[in-house]
Amino acid sequence: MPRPAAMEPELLRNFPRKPFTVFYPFERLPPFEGLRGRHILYLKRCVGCGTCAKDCPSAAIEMIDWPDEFPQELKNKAGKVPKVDLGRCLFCEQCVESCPRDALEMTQEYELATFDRKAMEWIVDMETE
Amino acid sequence: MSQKRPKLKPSLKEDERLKAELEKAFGDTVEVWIPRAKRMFIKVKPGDHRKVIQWMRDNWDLQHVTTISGVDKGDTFEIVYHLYKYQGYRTYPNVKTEIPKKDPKIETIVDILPSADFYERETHDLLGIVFENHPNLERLILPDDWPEGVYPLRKDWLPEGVE
Amino acid sequence: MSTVKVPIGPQHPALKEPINFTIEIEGEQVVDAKVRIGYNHRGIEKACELRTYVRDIYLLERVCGICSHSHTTTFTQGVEELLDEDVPRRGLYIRTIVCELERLHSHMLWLGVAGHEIGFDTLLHYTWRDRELVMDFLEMISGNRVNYAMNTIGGVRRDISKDLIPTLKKGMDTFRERCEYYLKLCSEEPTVLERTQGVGVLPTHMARKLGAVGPTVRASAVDMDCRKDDPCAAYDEVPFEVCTWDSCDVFARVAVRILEMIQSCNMIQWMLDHLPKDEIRLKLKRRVPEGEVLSRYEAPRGELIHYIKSNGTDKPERVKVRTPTLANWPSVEYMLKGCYIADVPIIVASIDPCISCTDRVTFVDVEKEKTWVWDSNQLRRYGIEFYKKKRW
Amino acid sequence: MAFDPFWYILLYLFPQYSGTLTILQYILQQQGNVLMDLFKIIVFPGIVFVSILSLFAEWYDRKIYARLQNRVGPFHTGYHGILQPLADIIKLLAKEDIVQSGAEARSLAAAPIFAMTLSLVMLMFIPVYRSAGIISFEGDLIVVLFLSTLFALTVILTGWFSTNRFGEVGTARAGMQLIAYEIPLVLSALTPAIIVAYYYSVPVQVNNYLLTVYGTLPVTTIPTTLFSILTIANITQTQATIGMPFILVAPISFGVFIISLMAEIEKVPFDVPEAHTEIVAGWQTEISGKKLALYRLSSDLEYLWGAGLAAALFLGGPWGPGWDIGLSTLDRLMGAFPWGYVFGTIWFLVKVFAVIFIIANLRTLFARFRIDQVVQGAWKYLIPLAFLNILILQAVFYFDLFGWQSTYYMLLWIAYMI
Amino acid sequence: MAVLDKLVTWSRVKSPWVFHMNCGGCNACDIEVIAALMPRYDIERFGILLVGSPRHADVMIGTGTVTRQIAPRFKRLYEQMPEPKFVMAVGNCAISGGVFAGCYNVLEGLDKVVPVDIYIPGCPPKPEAIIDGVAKLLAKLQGG
Repeated sequence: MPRPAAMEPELLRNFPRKPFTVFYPFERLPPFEGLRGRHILYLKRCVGCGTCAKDCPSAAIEMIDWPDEFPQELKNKAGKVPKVDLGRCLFCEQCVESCPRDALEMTQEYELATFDRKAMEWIVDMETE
Repeated sequence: MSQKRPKLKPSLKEDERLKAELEKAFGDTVEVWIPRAKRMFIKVKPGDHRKVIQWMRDNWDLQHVTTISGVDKGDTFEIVYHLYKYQGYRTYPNVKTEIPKKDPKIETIVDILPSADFYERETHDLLGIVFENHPNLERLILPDDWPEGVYPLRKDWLPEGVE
Repeated sequence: MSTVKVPIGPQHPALKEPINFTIEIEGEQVVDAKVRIGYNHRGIEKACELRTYVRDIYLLERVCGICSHSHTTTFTQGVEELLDEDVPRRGLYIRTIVCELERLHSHMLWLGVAGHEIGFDTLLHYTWRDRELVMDFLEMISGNRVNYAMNTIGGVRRDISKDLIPTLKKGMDTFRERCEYYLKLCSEEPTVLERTQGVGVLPTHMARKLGAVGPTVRASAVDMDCRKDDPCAAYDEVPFEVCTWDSCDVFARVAVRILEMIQSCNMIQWMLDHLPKDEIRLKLKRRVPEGEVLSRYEAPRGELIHYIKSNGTDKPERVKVRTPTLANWPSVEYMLKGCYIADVPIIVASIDPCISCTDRVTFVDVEKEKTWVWDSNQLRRYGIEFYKKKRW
Repeated sequence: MAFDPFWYILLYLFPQYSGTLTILQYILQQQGNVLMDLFKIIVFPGIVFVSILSLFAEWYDRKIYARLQNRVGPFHTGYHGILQPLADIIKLLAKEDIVQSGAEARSLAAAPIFAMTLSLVMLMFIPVYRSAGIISFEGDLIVVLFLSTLFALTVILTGWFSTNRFGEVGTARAGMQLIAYEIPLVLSALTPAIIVAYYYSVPVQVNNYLLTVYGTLPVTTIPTTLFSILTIANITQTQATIGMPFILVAPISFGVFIISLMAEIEKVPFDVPEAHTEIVAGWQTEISGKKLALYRLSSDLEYLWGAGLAAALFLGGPWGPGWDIGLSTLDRLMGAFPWGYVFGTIWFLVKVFAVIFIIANLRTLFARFRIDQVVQGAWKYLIPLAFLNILILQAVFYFDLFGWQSTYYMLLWIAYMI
Repeated sequence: MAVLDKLVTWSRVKSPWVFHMNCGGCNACDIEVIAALMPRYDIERFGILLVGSPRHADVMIGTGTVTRQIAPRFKRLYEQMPEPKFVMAVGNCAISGGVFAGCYNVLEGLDKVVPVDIYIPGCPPKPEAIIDGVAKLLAKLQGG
């Protein structure tokens, strides 16, 4: 049965209410547990096997030679570490799942906007624990 | 303790009945097998697919074409008509037929089942199978300036730059 | 009076996604419509054959961002059937819960978009506000809002924790209340009725003949639903009804979708109550024995088919994806004939088109630029011809 | 020059310079009318005032629209986003202006200026602080309605000259909508005039009767001729005199006026000429930069004009309950400062924002109509409704349901007694 | 005219109108862009409006894989935007091709077609991440 302005009561009910909006950059909702953000790498655990690179659906992980700025005493036998291109990564967590040593993990950091394409091609965070 | 789910084994009685009906109508010209309930694969000779599909339409009130898959098997193309029968007992008859790759021509089924239109055009685009007597066999998915004679889903064609 | 051809798309605010319609109009009325798809080809079917099964899951997840879980569900259950393995029941239940949550978010999104197409932005804002609830649940369960990456071959990757269940159940109550409100609203608000009732009529016999699927065919009073006809995942254990509507127009599609949302809420609550204690996944081998399988699932937009043929390696021989939107295009061509220009967006939207689903195959390099809708020279020429023809 | 608020304000603010100001006023009085008119036209309540007010009105409209949708709306530009429309305009003014090669550049450049000028001129007729606007003459109601039609014409010209397919469709729709909605708009705008005509026809009838019977008139101040009813100033003044806004007399006309006003300013259920999802941005599709800024500003001004006209015709304009004893009386009571003007402006603003609230609410409430439904709606419902209200009023006057006639006879009788 | 310049910069920062274009990906990024406009995040707070015509826009949001068929169209749309203009690449498909990077018909990133000002990674990025990108872009605008 048509009833003109059927939405009016709903609108007027919502008008005095506090808006639903989250004022995002100034206030933020706590991220849910298990949110998939960018990776961190536990250097001590990584053996450089390259399973993560093989399983990565978008070929975002590349095994590179041990870089100079990484602590040399932790260097694994293969002498390789994964390099993640965050501009390609799907944040699907397949690499974390595939890793036999649990060396990769995902943080809850998702605000990754950059002005530079090159800046996304590296895991900045590494844990040496 | 894990509760294993009992294997899904519904009775194949209805499927068997339909299979018997088909075999009674066509005899040796069709080969029917049922991998699981509600699936039915029917292998026919290239010319016979129209006959079988028309029979199914007339006897089973089957109107729905789900899709048409073409598979490149080296020397031949396998064309699978995935049909859906949702009047009465609901099942999926898949009519399979093989045609030589050198001369990929097959009779259309659009006049029997109009909903095959888009799928035949799609298969024509991607595999280069010519559906004879199709009213409007023009490009659907590929761009208009796509080179003639290049079909992306054929196994002998590999796009450049694929890892 | 001569007819005028008007191209709509590939870039057009109503469509959001690239597709092209050529519409022949006479005044404000559409005489003929031709769909031209293919602006969204990415080459997924070909790429599937070149990648391993594990990588294919994530590739197929990105066939479409809205029904991402449907594609992985269909693919993984096909591969599981090829492997002849049974997935633990808890895994199936969680898979089904995510399926239904996805249906909720997809239908709610569609309702908002439909509101937007008929210029009812308030409906858009309200539905998307309520949709955030489902998005939050999906994020809680899976860790991402849109591409959940829940499915894997052999089960699901994450469990639903015990603390989450009461929240989810309460949320479903709220959501069902909202759905009931929207059903009431849409059947009462006269402007909505004006724009949806009797628009884009697809009679039952035509729907059957043209092979429409999903809510489109259910709105034409055909009770076709893969979840009932050929139960996959946990659908054979969950009680639910197939929703149909018999007025065959755009309003019927609105109603069917809202009714389905209500059903989905009930199903999720039932499944959360009856969640079995079990593992969530099996570790399966990566090589798949030779065989072929036809995997079906009722995606939010309709029946989704994956035809998977394996050859004994860790890469599939052929993956054929038939998305519901492709099956619905012939119906759209039929529905557009005889409508007004202003009804074109809502009719196209009424099947919930997912163009990214439809165009998934490779295409060759296009070097030559084509003339385009916005090209001013082209436009001027068009304009001159237009006036020559019209003479007013 | 007696009522010019400028001097009152200056004298009130700077009493120590009253001598100088008086001399200045004396000098200005020789050339003063011209300067004062310039002040009125440019500053208050002219261009500057209405421009700022229209930007504020846009912010208010957007904010209400957002709040009704449970959102915040503009927030980070100034206090609660109050400067948002201004930022939009400045940004657009500073942007590159593209004219595509197929368009008629000169006509396209002229159209927004034309639209801007028109909307400013239209606003000059709106009474802001007293019953008459800056421009007021006999029959200005008709002129202002005519100008609003011209505004729609600039829209059509823009769509036409931009030679864009969507622009053309938008233009055709704008034209169709114009034809459909001008009629109910004019009919409903004339309803207050009909009421005024009746109200003043009572004493005229009575006077004629008395003249024929007695040969003389008892009270000489009674008007003996019908004065111009199609004047906005008279309509507002009459509402003040009766002490009743015409919305109470003609509620249906008010509704019809608001609805056809929304069609005139292309707001949501009637925004078919620029329907976002159907024809990109309609007639605006090819407009960019400065032209778009001018169009935005002029459509804001037109919005304000519509709200102001609705306030003047149906809500009593700057007159409010309690302030109907006349400005001069009030000012005499309150001292030299023209409080009446201040309160008049406040009443005007309150009423305008009430009308904008109604329109913003209606915008959230409905889905867009189809163009055929728009035209049908106008001819099937709005025009008959407008006529219906006029008929009802005629019946009311015939049977003297308001009692104006009897009241007048009573007053005459009292006058005779005295 | 330093004051005027400042005023113009201020207005640009406060009123970026966006034009959204799907270059041929899945819909995930599109719905997240729209979700950012909806009551939960409501980027109209920043004065952002979604406009339908590139002529009105300041910022162009490109989402999805850039297929070769859509690339020239995108370029032409970019040329139709009046100066000054900015491009946001939202989602990994628009940044690098993402999961479709191997498919040869996909251009690996929007920056192969038009200059991109800001990249927002994610598949899809959360609406918060998109707003964060917008905020960063605006901050950069204000600074320089």
